[in-house]
Amino acid sequence: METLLYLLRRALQALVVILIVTVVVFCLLHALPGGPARGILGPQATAQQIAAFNHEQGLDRSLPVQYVYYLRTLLHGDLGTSYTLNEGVSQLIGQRLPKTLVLTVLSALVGLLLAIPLGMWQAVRRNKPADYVITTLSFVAYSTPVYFLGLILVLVFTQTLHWFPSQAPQGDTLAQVFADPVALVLPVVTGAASMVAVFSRYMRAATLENLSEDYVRTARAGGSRQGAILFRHVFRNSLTPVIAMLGYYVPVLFGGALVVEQLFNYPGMGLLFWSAAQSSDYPVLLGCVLVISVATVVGTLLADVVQRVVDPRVKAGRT
Amino acid sequence: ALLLAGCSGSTGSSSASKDSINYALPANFTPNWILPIGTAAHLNTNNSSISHTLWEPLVAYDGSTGKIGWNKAGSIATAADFAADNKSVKITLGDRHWSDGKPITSQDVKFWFDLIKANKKQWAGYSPGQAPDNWTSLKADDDRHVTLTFDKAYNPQWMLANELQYIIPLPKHAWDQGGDPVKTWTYLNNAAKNIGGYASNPLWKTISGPYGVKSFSTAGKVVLAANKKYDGGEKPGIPTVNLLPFTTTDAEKNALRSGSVDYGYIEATDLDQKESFTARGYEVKPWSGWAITYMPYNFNNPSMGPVFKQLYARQAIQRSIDQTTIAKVVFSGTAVPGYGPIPTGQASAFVSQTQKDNPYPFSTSAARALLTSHGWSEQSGVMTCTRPGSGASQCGDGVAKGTKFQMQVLSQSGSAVTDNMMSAIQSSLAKTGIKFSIKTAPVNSVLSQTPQCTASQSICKWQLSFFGTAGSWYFPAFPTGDALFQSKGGSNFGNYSDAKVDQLISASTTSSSNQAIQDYSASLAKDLPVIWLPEPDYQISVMKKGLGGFAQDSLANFHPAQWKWTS
Amino acid sequence: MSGAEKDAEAEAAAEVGTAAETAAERVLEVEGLGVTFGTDTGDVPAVCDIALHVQPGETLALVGESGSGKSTVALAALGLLPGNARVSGRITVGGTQVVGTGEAELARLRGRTASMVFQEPATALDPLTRVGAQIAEVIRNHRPLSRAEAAREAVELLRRVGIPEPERRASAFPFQLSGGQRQRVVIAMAIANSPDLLIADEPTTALDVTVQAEILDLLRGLAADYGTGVLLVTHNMGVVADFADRVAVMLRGEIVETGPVEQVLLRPSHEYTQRLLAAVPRLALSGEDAPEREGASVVELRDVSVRFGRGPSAVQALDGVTLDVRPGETVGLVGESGSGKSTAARVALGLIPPDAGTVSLFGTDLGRTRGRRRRALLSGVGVVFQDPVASLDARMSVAECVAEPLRMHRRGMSSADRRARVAEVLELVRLPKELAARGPRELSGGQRQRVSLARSLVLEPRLLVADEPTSALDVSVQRTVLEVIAELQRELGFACLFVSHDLAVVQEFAQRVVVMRAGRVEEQGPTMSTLLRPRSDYTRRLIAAVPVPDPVVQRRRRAQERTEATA
Amino acid sequence: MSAVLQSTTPTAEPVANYRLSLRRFTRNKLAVAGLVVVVVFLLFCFVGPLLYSTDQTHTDLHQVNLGPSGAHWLGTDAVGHDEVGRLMFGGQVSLLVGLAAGVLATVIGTLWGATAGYVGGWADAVMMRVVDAGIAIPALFILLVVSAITTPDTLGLILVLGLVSWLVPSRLVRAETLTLKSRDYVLTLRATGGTHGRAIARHILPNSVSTIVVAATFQVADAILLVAYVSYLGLGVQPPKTDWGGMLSAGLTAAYSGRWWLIVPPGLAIILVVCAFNAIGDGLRDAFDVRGRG
Ligand SMILES: Nc1ncnc2c1ncn2[C@@H]1O[C@H](COP(=O)(O)OP(=O)(O)OP(=O)(O)O)[C@@H](O)[C@H]1O
Ligand SMILES: Nc1ncnc2c1ncn2[C@@H]1O[C@H](COP(=O)(O)OP(=O)(O)OP(=O)(O)O)[C@@H](O)[C@H]1O
Ligand SMILES: [Mg+2]
Ligand SMILES: [Mg+2]
Repeated sequence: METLLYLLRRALQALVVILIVTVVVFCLLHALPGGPARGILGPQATAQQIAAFNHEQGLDRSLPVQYVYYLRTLLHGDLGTSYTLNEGVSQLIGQRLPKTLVLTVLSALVGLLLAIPLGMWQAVRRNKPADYVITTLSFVAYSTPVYFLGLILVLVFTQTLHWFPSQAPQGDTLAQVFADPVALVLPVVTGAASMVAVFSRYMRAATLENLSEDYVRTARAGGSRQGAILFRHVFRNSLTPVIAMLGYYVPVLFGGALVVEQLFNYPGMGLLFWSAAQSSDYPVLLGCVLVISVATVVGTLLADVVQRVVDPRVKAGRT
Repeated sequence: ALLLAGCSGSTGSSSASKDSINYALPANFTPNWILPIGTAAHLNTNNSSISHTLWEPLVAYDGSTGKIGWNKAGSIATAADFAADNKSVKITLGDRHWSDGKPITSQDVKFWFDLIKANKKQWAGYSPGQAPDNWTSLKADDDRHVTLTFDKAYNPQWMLANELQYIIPLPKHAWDQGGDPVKTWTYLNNAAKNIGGYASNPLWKTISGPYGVKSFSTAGKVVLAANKKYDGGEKPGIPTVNLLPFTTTDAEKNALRSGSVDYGYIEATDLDQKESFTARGYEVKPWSGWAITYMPYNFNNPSMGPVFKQLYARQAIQRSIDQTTIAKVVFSGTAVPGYGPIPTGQASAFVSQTQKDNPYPFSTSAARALLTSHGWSEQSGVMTCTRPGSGASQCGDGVAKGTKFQMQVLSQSGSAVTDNMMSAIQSSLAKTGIKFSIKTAPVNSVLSQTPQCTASQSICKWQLSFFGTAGSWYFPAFPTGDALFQSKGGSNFGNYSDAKVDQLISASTTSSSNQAIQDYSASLAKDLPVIWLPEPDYQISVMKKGLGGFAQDSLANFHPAQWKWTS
Repeated sequence: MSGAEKDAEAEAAAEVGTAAETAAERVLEVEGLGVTFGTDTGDVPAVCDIALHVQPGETLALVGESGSGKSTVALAALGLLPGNARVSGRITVGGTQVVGTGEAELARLRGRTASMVFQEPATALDPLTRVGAQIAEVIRNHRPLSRAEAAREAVELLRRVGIPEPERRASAFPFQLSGGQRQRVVIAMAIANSPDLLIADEPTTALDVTVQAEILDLLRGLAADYGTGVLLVTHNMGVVADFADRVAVMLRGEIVETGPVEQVLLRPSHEYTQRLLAAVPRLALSGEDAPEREGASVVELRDVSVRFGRGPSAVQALDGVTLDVRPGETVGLVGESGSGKSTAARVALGLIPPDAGTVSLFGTDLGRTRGRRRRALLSGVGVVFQDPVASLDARMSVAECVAEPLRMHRRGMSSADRRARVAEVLELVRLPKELAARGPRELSGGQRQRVSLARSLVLEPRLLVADEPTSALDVSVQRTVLEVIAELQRELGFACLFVSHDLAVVQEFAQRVVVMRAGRVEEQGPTMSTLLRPRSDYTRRLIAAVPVPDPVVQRRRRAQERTEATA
Repeated sequence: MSAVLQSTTPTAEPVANYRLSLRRFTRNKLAVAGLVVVVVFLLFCFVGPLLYSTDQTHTDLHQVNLGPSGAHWLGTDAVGHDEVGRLMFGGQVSLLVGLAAGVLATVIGTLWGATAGYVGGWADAVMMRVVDAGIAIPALFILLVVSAITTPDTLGLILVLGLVSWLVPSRLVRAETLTLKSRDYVLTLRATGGTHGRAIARHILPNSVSTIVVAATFQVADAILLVAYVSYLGLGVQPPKTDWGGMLSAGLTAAYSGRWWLIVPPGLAIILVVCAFNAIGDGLRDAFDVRGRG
């Protein structure tokens, strides 16, 4: 009951956030000079064609009317139709999002699976050479622009060593994508690099903090070995703050996906977003922003919920 | 080695067997339309290339034979006989059949004609006053002959090249919805909005061209399979054609390097790696386009419009641009200097000697002299009008005292070559004393931000616009300037207006001699309605050795049926 | 390890010889122990040349001033000192040398041969692991039991330490238990493997007296039943008297006196021990009520209710509390932990707005005054909060902290005057002048609390709200400080709301006492009559639980209680 | 791209003794190295051009794509700019924009977060929903729109980057303020008649300084990275100006032509400087953090 109420309240907040997002995005889009018609119809288009286009897309109506109209269709689950791609935005996102999710979820998983043990290990070996080396490496991984890192990986592993193909799996369905795990390696590694850097730092800090907690001393006084203490106690206690950060990392993951998709010829949502921006395809742009926002909001919400599950204190409101 | 084999299998390996070919579509383009009729948003070059391989045009007037002309092998018509008064044409259809075995008849031509007449506003090719407005009627003389009548006499070459080329016989027996062209149009367009149905919908199975759709993924990969029932002159050379989409040119180049593309492209900046591609079994073949490249002036811009209106000022700008060096260095030789409104990448009978000779050769000192002799003097690096007035040695009408010669271009983003060219132009203009600032935006955004406007509109702040990374303007076969440079022309973004030019343009479409268009070429080469810039190749193609037997169509269409594995 | 095995081991040890025999008899043997902490600011020698021992079944109490090194000795015994500690000397636990032994071997020792109970029950347990599992972990660290067996045994241990419904509580998380229950869990962990030695570092300071008594009973039972030797660190002489067989007194890192409990507590030989004992507040057994004070209430709470949180997890911290403080009078607010004492004090200060009821300060309704008037009103208030660490801004020096109220309310004061006033007040609370320039972090807990007190007195308040102002002080310093407050009060005549859980202190310093329980006022009235003749059971229990620092009296009292309980 | 290497928990009690913090900072080798790197790059970019002067406003199409030589230590780029000079010139923009945008983001974030945290209640809820919405809108989108509306000159870039990256610091500062405002010393001040202004000025701001300073260094690192990213997407500063990100992404086209001097120097510059700021931030956090003793 309590949990339900909490979820309701959080969901309501999330709705408010998403509403703010739609208003801001809508206003920003329509603040763009020129309107999309000429860009989409090309230099050869005539004035008549432009007028027809604007009328057909409702762009000749006033902004609030358009917004209300947009919200109404949104409530019906309809995100509109792309100006350029001859498809509904929902279909487009339906095709592209799973591919991006494969990439981001895999990157996040790989990133976390590496970052968590690395961070803990660093904390245990604090200020030893190993700690310095990993810290330096994670700074470098974080500081390398994704596109630069991707290029280096492509140069080394596809053009010189020929270990991996230069393109991500080209299949349309997820089954096809997963059928080619070798091709997924480079894109996932590229996406995971900064994730490893960031989260190993988080984990290191959290572990250090927990190692100085009293309960560690209690466990030691009870005869528990260092390893057991780390895995039974410190690990779980350090994980909660890291989980809390994951939700806020969603937009970053999507941002990274854009570059990875470009580099590895993997047409996912990031790319859809980018090309929609390039071609002033408002409905697609709005749809993508909406999806990313919802993903972020849901991500933070999930992170909260997971935290409640992992950490019983949160539920009782005593942290 | 095992691993390697696994990898290349995954990326769609190059066609080792000669039964198929992998063709790289332009970066960031996904095919999404096959219906030969539709709106401008749908019928871009690449979509219509695909659609033309499914439904053969009546008159294929293009550059696929090596020079621009009528490719009869790829056309359904075998002859087009103009009446002596040039007011009508009688077209003869070949003995051809739809893939379902039914003959292609004059009714199928009329079907297209009626559809376009009734729905011209939505049609991609429509421009008021031109086809189908200037076609008064189409009459089916018999099953194999139609007569098309015009509202007045036209230059037959122009009519063939720029208007008749639109006509595509469509399978009336399969597509017609009870004889109502409006309903039929809507029905067909709605059906075409379902990309998923392109490979399965029976509508799209009745074709006249060399290929049919085998699969058409929403992510952009298209597989074409040879049409076994094709009875035209352009027999498909390769049974399966894979059209591959790429997110970026970099991704495409990586695919080329790994050999998974048979027919792709690189950028001008990559030409110094030509050897590495030839070493991998490729040939590098520039694909020149039938296009001109330029930067329109906004003559209605409140601050710089009056300056742009001065011919001497335009001359000074033009003389500050070193097209030869830019073409050689920035474009690595993949562009030719352009001095007027007629493409010069290909030899043609349309270009005037004046344009070829470049009336305004590069010289920043000459440019400076032009300005200083017209009342400008340099103040802290920027030319400033010190002698306003309309006299011969004054700045000219509407140019206020103290006006600084500084202008901004809104330039297409995403191309290193374009960026470098703009930097070079900026640098040489600065030497003349003209401040040139650059703002970049995606090409669509450039186009929507640099529309025709009047001085009082807020959108009229743009001064110069550039959207020509791959050429600003692709002409149909006959390079008239009606949309570009005619007063009120639909794509005359900067509102250039000159009565004499207007006259020359309409003469070029109606007179049957080439003199009119040459005059037009000379006149605009001298009057500088825009800043002329080097004309880049459409693309620098990279093809597997052994692929050949065809010419790259300078109208920027591709014709898969002509591709052959020769070895 | 079973009891039989243990016996075998003891026998084996006994066979070695007499020297080993004494070692085996002594579960803890410390000789020449020295510990130095390396810190940023240099080395801190914490203890030096300590020698002590504990025999089976015996309890050794370690007492002494705060910071004298008691905890350091306790931690050193189990090798649990933090990484920056350097240890010298010899520590033998159950025959094993501790100093210089590796973690792995120490882990075998800890929790089986010797175990430890820590002071702070709130943080001593892993917040995310169920308490049953934490106990089971200790069991399984040393005995080859299955998960289920260990869990069953954990429940048994919880029952033994007196936790009601142990089956259910075993699956509770630490935060779901009260402080006392948590401490019992820690004890359960400590006795899980029936250790020979139990080290308890202030096991009851965080608990209120009633819980404290129960925990001590529990430990006593263990020592009696299993022959466990106990090293008890505490500052509470009552506990020592109640519980210890022998006492060691520490001062500045050294042991200044050891001996049997009767000897040390009743006939102390060292000067420090004498001073310490003299300062211990004792509950008087007779006395007169102070006369009722006249005058309007300085602060008055009427039917105040405060609720924290919403929904089912809400806490009713105050429930219809009514109390007042008159000029010149000290009202003692007592009650068990969590009964709402601090909350009441905060409501009186206007820091927590009551959900129901009214608060008036100096006759004005605090809820209705705002801005300057409110500030003026509040300038007559001095505050000392419970937590000395959180009460001072670590960024300010002691002098700045104390001067802050002057800066706020005596704007006109010259800085020289201000300095003089600060020095004067520091002197009052017996803080040396040198401390003025230090930061709060560089002070001991007791010193910090006195800085807080100085700050509250600097403006000569009309009301002093002091929430446990002496909780971190040794009894000797506590006495000094409390006498200062009493003296100032006589001089300045301010009213004082004095929150404390120490009934003896309240009895000595307050004229009236308010007893709180679970957010309600259980009873209130003049100090002596209330505490000597309590009307409610609750108050009676509180008083009964206060231990007396006299082993003889304390033993008699306990015997009396037992007979009462059985009767 | 606006991720941060920031601790999830704000730094705890600040230390009064700055010398102590300095000592602890200098003990962190990476942080000291970071500081040295930053200083070296600042000198290189802002003092370097005085010693090694090159023409960065005019192109020279006759000197393009030259390899390193005595005349051009790191060769020339595709329009004939000397690469060393370009590195200095681009570094000025990258460093300036990074520093200014980082500081701007921190200032906005601090004000917003401190206000929300201190005022609390409704204002806090509303302000934090705005932050949530801000985090949920992809920064890329805002960058695209803004760059379409105005020309991103240096100042514009600073403003835009500052405006998209103040969210994380604002959350940090709010959390900090929330704990600080319920500290007993703030309560004491209020219970004895202190004003809100005094509480903020004397206690809350000084005590969140470590959080803010640490946030600022990470923010600067992020901003430099963001400038590079923005340039890669073609939204960066326009010629003749450039920045490291622009140089790098322009250079990437030459990756297969073996012209490493167009890629490695700007790439290394970005990585080194961003690493350096991260290391400094890390060092500062250790220096301010009292738990990090020993
Ligand atoms: N980790 C540490 N680093 C530096 N100094 C320390 C450390 N732990 C304790 N000390 C110092 O060692 C001395 C002894 O501390 P210890 O905790 O043993 O005192 P204590 O007798 O238990 O005091 P209390 O009664 O206040 O608990 C103190 O001066 C303390 O400041
Ligand atoms: N801010 C708060 N939010 C929620 N609950 C609170 C808060 N402050 C106090 N409480 C709860 O209110 C009750 C009364 O707390 P209060 O601090 O007044 O107790 P106390 O008598 O001072 O105890 P102690 O002797 O331990 O200091 C407790 O149950 C406590 O947990
Ligand atoms: Mg202690
Ligand atoms: Mg309290």
